[in-house]
Amino acid sequence: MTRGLEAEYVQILRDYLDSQEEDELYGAQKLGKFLLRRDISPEEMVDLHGRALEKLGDVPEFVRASFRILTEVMIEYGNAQRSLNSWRSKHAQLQSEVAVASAMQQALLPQNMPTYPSVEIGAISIAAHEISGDYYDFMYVDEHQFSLTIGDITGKGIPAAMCMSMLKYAVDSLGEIRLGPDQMLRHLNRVVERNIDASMFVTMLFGCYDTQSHVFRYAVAGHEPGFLYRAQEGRFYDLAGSGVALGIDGNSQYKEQEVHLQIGDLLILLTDGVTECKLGRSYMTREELISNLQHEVHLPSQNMVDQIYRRLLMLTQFEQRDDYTMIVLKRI
Amino acid sequence: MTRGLEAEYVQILRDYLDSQEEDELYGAQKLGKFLLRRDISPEEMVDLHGRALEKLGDVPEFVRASFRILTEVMIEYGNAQRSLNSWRSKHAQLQSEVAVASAMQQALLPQNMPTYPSVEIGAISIAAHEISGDYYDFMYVDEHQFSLTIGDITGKGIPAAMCMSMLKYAVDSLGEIRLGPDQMLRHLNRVVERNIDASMFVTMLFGCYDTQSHVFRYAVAGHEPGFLYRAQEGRFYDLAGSGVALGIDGNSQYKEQEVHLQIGDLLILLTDGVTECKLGRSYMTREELISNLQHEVHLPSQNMVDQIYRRLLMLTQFEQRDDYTMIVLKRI
Amino acid sequence: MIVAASNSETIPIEKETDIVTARQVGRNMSRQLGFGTIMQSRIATSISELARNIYLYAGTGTITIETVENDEKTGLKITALDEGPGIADLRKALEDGFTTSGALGAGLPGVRRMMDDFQMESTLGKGTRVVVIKWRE
Amino acid sequence: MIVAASNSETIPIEKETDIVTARQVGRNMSRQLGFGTIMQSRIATSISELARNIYLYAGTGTITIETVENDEKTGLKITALDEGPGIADLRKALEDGFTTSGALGAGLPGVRRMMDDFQMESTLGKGTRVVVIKWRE
Ligand SMILES: [Mn+2]
Ligand SMILES: [Mn+2]
Ligand SMILES: [Mn+2]
Ligand SMILES: [Mn+2]
Repeated sequence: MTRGLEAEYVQILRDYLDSQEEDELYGAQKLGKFLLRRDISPEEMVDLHGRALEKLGDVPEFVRASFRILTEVMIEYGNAQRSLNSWRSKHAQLQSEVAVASAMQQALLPQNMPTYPSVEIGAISIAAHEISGDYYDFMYVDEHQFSLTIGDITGKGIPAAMCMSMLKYAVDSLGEIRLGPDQMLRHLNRVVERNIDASMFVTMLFGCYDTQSHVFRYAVAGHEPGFLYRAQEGRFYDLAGSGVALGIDGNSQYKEQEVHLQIGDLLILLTDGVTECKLGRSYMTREELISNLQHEVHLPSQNMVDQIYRRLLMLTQFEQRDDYTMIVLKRI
Repeated sequence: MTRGLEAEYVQILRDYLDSQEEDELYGAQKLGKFLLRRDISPEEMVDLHGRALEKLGDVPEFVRASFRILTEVMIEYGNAQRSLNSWRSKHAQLQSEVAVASAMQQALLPQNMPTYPSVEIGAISIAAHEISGDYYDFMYVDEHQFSLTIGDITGKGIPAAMCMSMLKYAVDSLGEIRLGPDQMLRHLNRVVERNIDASMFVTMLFGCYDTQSHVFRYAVAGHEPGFLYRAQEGRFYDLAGSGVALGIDGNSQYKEQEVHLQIGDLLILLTDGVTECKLGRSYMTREELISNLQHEVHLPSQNMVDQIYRRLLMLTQFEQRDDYTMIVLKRI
Repeated sequence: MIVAASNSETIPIEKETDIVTARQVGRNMSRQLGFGTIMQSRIATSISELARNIYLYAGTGTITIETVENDEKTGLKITALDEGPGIADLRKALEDGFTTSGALGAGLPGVRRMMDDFQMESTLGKGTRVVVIKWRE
Repeated sequence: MIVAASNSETIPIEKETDIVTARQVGRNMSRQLGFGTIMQSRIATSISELARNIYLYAGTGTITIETVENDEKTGLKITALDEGPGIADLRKALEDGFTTSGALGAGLPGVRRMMDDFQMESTLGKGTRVVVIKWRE
């Protein structure tokens, strides 16, 4: 530790003894920050304090001796602090891997929304912890149709992310065969069942939107129900449809559903990370969610999903407990 | 903080003031451990010390006041310590995810070796850090033939593991089409190129073994050359074959190679984690590797791969720097 | 649920000495409320951090300190308010190791750990509000 | 490369008071060598940890403390030796958070961080040897 530091500390002490003012206490706090940044251990700090006292007056022998005991105690605090650095660097290693994995995942998500003159699409997907077990994708079918997938792998984090990347490829390769929504889920179910650990499963909605007839045909595998917003009534309806999640039973069957959108109507698809926001001690109800959706329903689709995420995050005081995905599709 | 603690600390101080012996300093160290375990912050410890002094003698006013400054400094140390707990739990969270991912990966590796009366197969795959970017698989083709894949994704850790799981499914689904080795790699190359980040690539050997003719047809994409061991000569030969790694150029072409095994001959396939063992300051040469292989060549295939792993790990003093995979196939 | 608030004092934060004033007010009020010395210092440190954030990132703003009560307890509530640029990523701002100033120690995560309740709102281009409460045990 | 060793003292560790003796010897020798007070305490703490490991896990063993010199510097070398059960996973034993006693603070990783050189050998069923050196700056 440098002489300069000791002198500065003696000065802070001296000023405080003279005036006993808040200024010096503020100075002490800033000094604490400075010392930490300089990696001065707590035992060194205590030792510094003991030496500084000698400059300020007659230190009784019992006070002087007591600092030897305090130093001894503080060495253990110092060891804890030194271990912080090692935890931090171990964690940094893993985190840099997670960051690369996260970038890989971003690349797996669609880079551009489909653009058709009569629909406006917004999507947001935010991982609870950097890497996500949520998944969504759009696929071009023909000049009037596109398909979309939204899914949630059980659990979060790295294992879910690994499943997610497998699923991406499964959807990708099966997508080429142009299956109906029910058939698509039936095939995906087999893939998931074969390749993913028995304890994991995937909830999914797969659908196909026709931008001429504005009919959305879809099927659901254990996935959180989406909403249909009827602009004329100003009301939200649950999207019908059920079905067993993927990966539970290789023989599961799925049922095709159909909705028809009028101008201004919205389809709101989501994962349970949206509905399982925790407000204080209780979960948000679907009614509360609807009232939050209602507030932003007038916005362009992408603004709407962004704004709702921000709103809900604020409500939960920034504790995002699950991966969060929302797609809004508006007939314009 | 409890009264009891304060009384105990006063006692330690008093004993030390009386005797100034090492006993009490040892007691102080143990107290430090105890306080840390009880989550007593360093500012509380310093405050405790200041109060304890009052019990031991007349504390001059300047010493008393100085403790207010020391406390202020220590609050910053306390904040650092409180953040340690949060780092530790964040890290523990990530580590438990890695453990689950690692178990998932194990499930992606073949659970059983192919069993044909005229060949004996051994395989080992050990991650450098829990989760692996190496990959191998066997697939049943017909009652006389099986195919095998061995691959290495650039890098290690989580991102490589995510690629590995995608690759597993890609090989799986393309496997159904029964392509020749060169065609297989050509298709996989396109999949990897499309779905994996530009900075990543995959080296691979894909081959098909005919257990009647004992011909092994294979193709290589930038992968570490394997060995052919000719039992009659007692000599090792490099397996011929080159080709660009997967994911670099979407148009890469691959060439089919062929070897014919005699009774007792071995095919030894591996990833660069085997050859890039570091011995002291230099890497193991292929000649040194061959001499290590030679020692175990008489063993049953599974024992051979296990034994060679142990031997190399010992040579490198238990520092495994890369994922390690070896397959041995013996015509019997 | 807060049922009553009293003794409200608002300190404008415009220059560094205002940080000291806010600390002082907080320390006095927490002493009057019967908080121990350590907690007085932690409250002063928290006010310091909130006020420094205003001073460094928003330029100007206010710190309001008041006594609050719920059904069972009395506490000290601190509100930091500014009309600065706002914080783009609130979750990041609450992560350890994320401080633009690069300073170890407190920062917002430290404040959150020292206090009992912590609430934060921020709108880009409009400003930030942080409300923290320390209850007396 | 150590070129000379002197003043070697070996303390048998059989009961808890032997830990105190070893600390005392280490503190005295480090004071004679001219280490500052903090470093004297860190050396005593390190000896304490090594001796406690012997006492807790091997039952008995020895701590040897000696002055060593290399071309440039003088230092204190501490050798902890036991014929206990040995440590199965040395890499684990040197990881933070891995202590059978569950104690926070020093332990082997802490000792490693406080000292300059650290070497450890262990054979299952045969015993463990840890050698650490602190050089005087
Ligand atoms: Mn999930
Ligand atoms: Mn979810
Ligand atoms: Mn690799
Ligand atoms: Mn490799």
